[in-house]
Amino acid sequence: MNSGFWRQAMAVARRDLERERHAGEVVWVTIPFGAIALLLVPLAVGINQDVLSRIGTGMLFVVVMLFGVLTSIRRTNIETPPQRDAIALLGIDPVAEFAGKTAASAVVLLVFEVVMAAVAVALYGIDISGWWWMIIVLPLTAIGLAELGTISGAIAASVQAGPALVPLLVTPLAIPLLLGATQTVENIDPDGGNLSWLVLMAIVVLVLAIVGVLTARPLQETR
Amino acid sequence: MNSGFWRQAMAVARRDLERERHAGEVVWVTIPFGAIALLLVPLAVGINQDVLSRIGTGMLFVVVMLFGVLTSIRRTNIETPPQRDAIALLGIDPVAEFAGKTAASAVVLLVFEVVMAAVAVALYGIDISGWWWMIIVLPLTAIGLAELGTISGAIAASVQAGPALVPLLVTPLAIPLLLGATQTVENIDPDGGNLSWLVLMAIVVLVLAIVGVLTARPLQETR
Amino acid sequence: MTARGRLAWLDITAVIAVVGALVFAMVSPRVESQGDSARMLFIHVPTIWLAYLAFAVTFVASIAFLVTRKLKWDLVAGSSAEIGVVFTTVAIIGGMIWGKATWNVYWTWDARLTLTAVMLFVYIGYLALRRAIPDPVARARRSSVLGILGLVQLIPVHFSVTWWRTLHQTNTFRPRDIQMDGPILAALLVSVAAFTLVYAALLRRRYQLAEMELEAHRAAAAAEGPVAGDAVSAPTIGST
Amino acid sequence: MPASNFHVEFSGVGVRIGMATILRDVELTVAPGESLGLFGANGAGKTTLLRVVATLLKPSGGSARVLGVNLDSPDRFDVRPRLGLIGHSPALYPELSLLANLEFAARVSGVSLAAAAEALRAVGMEQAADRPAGEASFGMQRRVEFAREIMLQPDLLLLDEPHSALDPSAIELVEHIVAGVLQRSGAVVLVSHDVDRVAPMVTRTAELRGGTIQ
Amino acid sequence: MPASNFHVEFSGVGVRIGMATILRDVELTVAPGESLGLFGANGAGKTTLLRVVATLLKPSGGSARVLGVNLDSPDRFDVRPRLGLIGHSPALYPELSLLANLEFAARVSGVSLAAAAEALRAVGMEQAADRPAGEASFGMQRRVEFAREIMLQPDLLLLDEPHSALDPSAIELVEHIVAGVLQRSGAVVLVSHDVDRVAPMVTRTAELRGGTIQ
Ligand code: HEM
Ligand SMILES: Nc1ncnc2c1ncn2[C@@H]1O[C@H](COP(=O)(O)OP(=O)(O)OP(=O)(O)O)[C@@H](O)[C@H]1O
Ligand SMILES: Nc1ncnc2c1ncn2[C@@H]1O[C@H](COP(=O)(O)OP(=O)(O)OP(=O)(O)O)[C@@H](O)[C@H]1O
Ligand SMILES: [Mg+2]
Ligand SMILES: [Mg+2]
Repeated sequence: MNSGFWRQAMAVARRDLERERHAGEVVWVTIPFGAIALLLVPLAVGINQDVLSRIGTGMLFVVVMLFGVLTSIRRTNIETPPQRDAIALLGIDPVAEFAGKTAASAVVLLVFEVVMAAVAVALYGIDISGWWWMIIVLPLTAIGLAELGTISGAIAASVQAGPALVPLLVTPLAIPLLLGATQTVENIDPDGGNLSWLVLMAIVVLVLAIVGVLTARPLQETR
Repeated sequence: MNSGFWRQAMAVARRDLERERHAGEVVWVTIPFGAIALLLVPLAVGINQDVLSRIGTGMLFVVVMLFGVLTSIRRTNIETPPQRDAIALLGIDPVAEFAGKTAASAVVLLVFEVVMAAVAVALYGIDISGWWWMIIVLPLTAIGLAELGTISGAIAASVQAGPALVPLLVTPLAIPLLLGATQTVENIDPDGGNLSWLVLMAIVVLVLAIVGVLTARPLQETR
Repeated sequence: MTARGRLAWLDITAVIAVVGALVFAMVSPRVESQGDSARMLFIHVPTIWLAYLAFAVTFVASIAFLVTRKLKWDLVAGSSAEIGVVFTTVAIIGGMIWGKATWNVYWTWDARLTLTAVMLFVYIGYLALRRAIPDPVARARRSSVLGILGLVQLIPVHFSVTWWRTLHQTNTFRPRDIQMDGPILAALLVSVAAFTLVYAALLRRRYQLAEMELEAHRAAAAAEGPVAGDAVSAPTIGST
Repeated sequence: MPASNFHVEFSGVGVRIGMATILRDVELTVAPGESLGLFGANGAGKTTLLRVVATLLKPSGGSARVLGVNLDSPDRFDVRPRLGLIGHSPALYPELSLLANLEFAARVSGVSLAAAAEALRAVGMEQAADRPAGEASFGMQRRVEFAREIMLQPDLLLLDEPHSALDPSAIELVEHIVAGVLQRSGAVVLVSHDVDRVAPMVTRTAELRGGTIQ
Repeated sequence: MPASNFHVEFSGVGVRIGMATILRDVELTVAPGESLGLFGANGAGKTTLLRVVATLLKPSGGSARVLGVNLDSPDRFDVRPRLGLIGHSPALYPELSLLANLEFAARVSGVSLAAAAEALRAVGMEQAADRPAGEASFGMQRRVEFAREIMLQPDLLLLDEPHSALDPSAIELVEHIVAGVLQRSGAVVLVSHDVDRVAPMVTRTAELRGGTIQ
C-alpha cells in the first residue's frame, strides 16, 4: 500500500465522480425515479397511513437497494471495451481500481440514500425515533452496495451478457445488508439488539472488502 | 397506411425482437430481477400474509410498472447515434417506426407480465377471483407501457441526457395505467365497476396511440 | 473394479439407500399432532441440508481453484452448485406441499421461506454467469468469486427462524440440545445419510460429465477449424 | 417541389450546436454528376457539414437545399431515402448478423432480400454472412456499409473518410460506388485527408477552414 | 525474468475466441529498435494480434513473450505500463474534457500533470483542452490518444491504422512518435493497409494471411 496505490485509487475515484458530475445520471434520473417509486407503491397498493408509517423504513431500504443496484450499472460506471483496454494498459493496480471505484460509488450511493430518506420521512410519516442509527447504517449500506457493485461489475466485464448480469448478481447478495439496515433502525432495543444487527452489517461490509481485494487480481487476469 | 407502412412497421418490430432474442436481456435480467423484487418487498417491509394477499395485485403492478420502464431502456431498444443516423436515412416512416417499436416492446412486456403474475400468485396467495380480467388487463398494460416507452425514447433521443431520461418521463405518465390495472382486477363489482376501469385503461392506451402517431413526425424533426 | 464400475456401484447404493430410508420413514411412528404429512420431514430436511453441503463444497472448491488454479476444482464447484440448486428446488417444492398440508397455503410470508428462495436466486445467478462464459479458464476465474460470495447467503437462511419468530419451524438441532423423538431422529438421520449418498453419486456423475465437456472443449479448441478471416474475400465488384 | 439544378445548394449556411459555432456562411453547390472532395483540418467541421447535407442536423441560418428540398421544410424527410451516408463509425446492430443487418435495410426500403445477399457478395463477404456484426472486424463492418449503399443506390452519397479500414483488395469499392452514383446522375461528397488518393474520383475539391468553405 | 533479446517473441501462437480460430501458428519476433509494418486483408486478424501482443487477449496456444515476459505468467501485468496501444476507436471518456482524460492517465501512471498539458500542446490541441471528449471530432480524439502515448513513452508501441482520421498537418505525428520510440530502443508494430505510406517508418514488414504470418 505505497503512495502509488493511493495515487491510483484516488485518480480512479476522482474520474468516476467527475464523470458522474458531468453526466448527472444519479441526480437527474435515479433520485427522481426512486422518489416516484416511493410515492407509487403506497398509492397502488392502497395502504393507509398507519401501516405506512410502520412499514416506511422497510420500503425505504427496498427502494435504496433496487435503485442502488441500478446506480452500479449507471452508464458512467461501465466502461466500453476500448476504454477498458486503455485503462488496463495504464498498468493500474487492480486493488487500487477496486478501492477507487468502490469509494466513488459509495459517495454517489450515500447521496442517493440521504435524499431518499428525506423523501420517505416526508411522505410516510415514519416514526424516526430509531433514526439516529442512520448515521452509521446509511454509510455502511452505501459501502456494502458499492463493493457488491464493483465486484459484480468486474465479474461481468467483457462477458457477452455483460452489464445486464450485474443486477442479477448483486440483488440477492445484498439481502443481508437490507435486513441489517431495516432491523437496526426499526428494532429499538434497549438490550442492544440493534448493535448486533450493526455488527452483522459491518461483518458483511468487511467480508465484501476482503473478497474484493483478494479477487481483484484474479478477476483482472481474465482480461 | 399502405403496404409500405406495414412492411416498415413489421421490419422494425422484427429487428427489435431479433435483437432482444440474441441479447436475452429481458429473459435473463429483467424477469429474475423483477421476481427478486416481488420476493423482497414483503420481507423487508414485514407485511403478513393477510395483508399481502390483499395488496398482492397492487404490488404486482408496481413491479410490472417499474421494471416495465426498465425494459424500455434495455440496451437493445436504444440506438447509438450512428445507428440512429442510418435508420433515419433509410427514410423510414416515423409512424411505422413508432408502431413497430411499440409492437415489439409490447410483446416483450407481455412476456414479462405473464411471468411476474405467475410468480405473484405463487408467492402472495392472491385472491385470483377477479383475475380473468387479466386476459384484457395485461395486454392493455403492456401496450400502454410500450407506447409510453417508445414516445419517451423518441423524446429523449433528441436530448443530451439521452436514455437516462426515459424512466423519468414514463413513470408518472404510467400511473393511470397502474391504477386502472389494479382496480379492474381487484374490484369485483357486479354492477360492472370493473368495466369502467377497463374503459379508462382503453382510453389511455388509445390516447397514447394517437399521441404517438401525431408526434412521431414532429419528434423526428428534432433529429 | 474399474472406476466406471465403482461409480455404477455408488449410483446403485444411493438409489437403494434412498428407497430404504423412505420406507423406513414411512413405517416410523406417526406424530399424532401432525398426521402423515409430517413424513415430508424426511425429504424436506435432508434435501435442504444437502443443498447447504453442496454450496459449501462450491465455496471450498472455488477457493481451492483460486489458490491452485487447477481447473478441476472449478468443475467441482460448478457441478456441486448445480446439484445444490436441484436440492434447493426439491426442498422448496417439498416445503410448499407440506405447507399446503399443515398451514393450508403453498407459500407464506416467512423469512426462512423468502431467504431460501433468495439463496436459490444467488446460485441461479451463479449458474447463469457460468453459462454466459464459454471459455473454461475465464469462467473459472469469474465464477469462483461468486461461488465464494454466495456462501454469505447461508447465514441468514439458517438463522432466519431465530431472528424472526414466524411460522416456520425453529432450528431443532442445536449443539447439546436436540428436541426430537428418538425414532423420528433415527429415521431422519438415516434419510440424511441416504441423501448424502445421492449427493455423492450425483456429484461424481456431474463431475465426470463436466470433465467430458472440458475435454470436448479442448478437443474442439485443438481441432483445426476454418480460420475466421478466410471468410472474407476480395469484392467481386470494383476490381473488375 | 420547385426544380433545382443542384443536388446540394447551400448559401450562407451556419451551424451551431449549443453555444458553439461550428460552421458559418457556407456556400456550396454540388450538381448532379458531380463528385466533390471535401478537405479540412481535424475539427474543421467536415463531419458536421456532411450531417447537415444528410438532413440529420438542421442549419441554424442561411438557405440550404438538398435534392431540391429546403432543409427548413418538413419535406426534407421525403428525400432521406435518396441519401446515403457512410460515417466514421459503423452503424450496424451488433447483435444481428451481417446479412440480417442488410436485410433490415432492404425490408425498410422495399428492396428484395435477394438484393441484400447480392450486395453482400459484391463486397466479398458472403461467407461471413451469418457472423454477428459485433464479431466482425472493423473493415468487415465498413464493407457491409458499402454493401448497404450499393443495394440502396442513393442519388446523393456522402462519404466520411471512406478509405480508412478498407484493405487494398477492397479499396476500389470506393471508386466503384462513386462511379455508380455519378453514372445515374447522382452526386457525391467525399471527405478525406488524402488528396492524392481521392483525386481520380472527384470532379472538384473544396476546403473547410475557419468554419467556412474557402 | 530471463533476459530476452526481443520485445516480441511469438512462436506457434494460436488465438481462438469461442469456437472461432482467429490466428494459428504465428511466428513473430520484433527486436528493440525495430519497427514492424503489419499488413493483411480485412478480417485477417491484425487487430486481434495487436491485442494479444498488448496482453489484452490471451493466446490459446504456443509460446508468447512480450518485453521478456511470458504471456501465460501473471507477470504480464507488470509489463502493461510499458505498452502503448492506439486502436480503431477512441478510448476516451466522453464526459471528461480532453485535458482531464490525459490528466487521468497521468495520475494513474505517476506522470506530472504538466506533462499532460505539454503533450496536449504537442498535438496542437491546447486550445480545445477543456472540450468534453464526446464533443471533439474524431480526429481530435485520435490526436489526444497520440498525446497520451507521447506522454507515457511506452517501450512497445502498437498502432492500429494510425493514419486514419489525422489531417495532413498531423500526419507526421505518426512518424514522430515512431521515431521517438525507436530512439529510446523501443519497438513498434504498425498495422496499416497503406504500404507506401508506412514504408518510410518501418524497418520490416509482415503479412497476415490464413490466420498466420506469411
Ligand atoms: C416452501 C416452504 C419451505 C421452505 C423454503 C423451507 C425451508 C427450510 C430450510 C432452509 C430448512 C433448513 C434450516 C436449517 O437447518 O438451517 C428447513 C428445515 C425445516 N423445515 Fe422447512 N421449509 C418450508 C416449509 C416447511 C414446512 C411446511 C414445515 C412443517 C410444518 C417445515 C418444517 C421444517 C423442519 C421441522 C425443519 C428442520 C428444522 C431444524 O431442525 O433445523 N418446513 N426448512
Ligand atoms: N469476438 C469474436 N468472435 C468471433 N470472431 C471474432 C471475434 N472478434 C473478431 N473475430 C473474427 O476474427 C477475425 C479477425 O478480426 P480482426 O479484427 O483482428 O481483423 P483485422 O485484421 O483487424 O481486420 P480489419 O482490417 O478489418 O480491421 C475476423 O474475421 C473477425 O470476424
Ligand atoms: N456536440 C458538439 N458540441 C460542441 N461542439 C461540437 C459538437 N460536435 C462537434 N463539435 C465541434 O465541432 C467541430 C467540428 O467537428 P467535426 O466532427 O465536424 O470535425 P471534422 O472536420 O469532421 O474533423 P475530423 O477530421 O477530426 O473528423 C469540432 O471542433 C468539434 O469539437
Ligand atoms: Mg470528421
Ligand atoms: Mg482491425
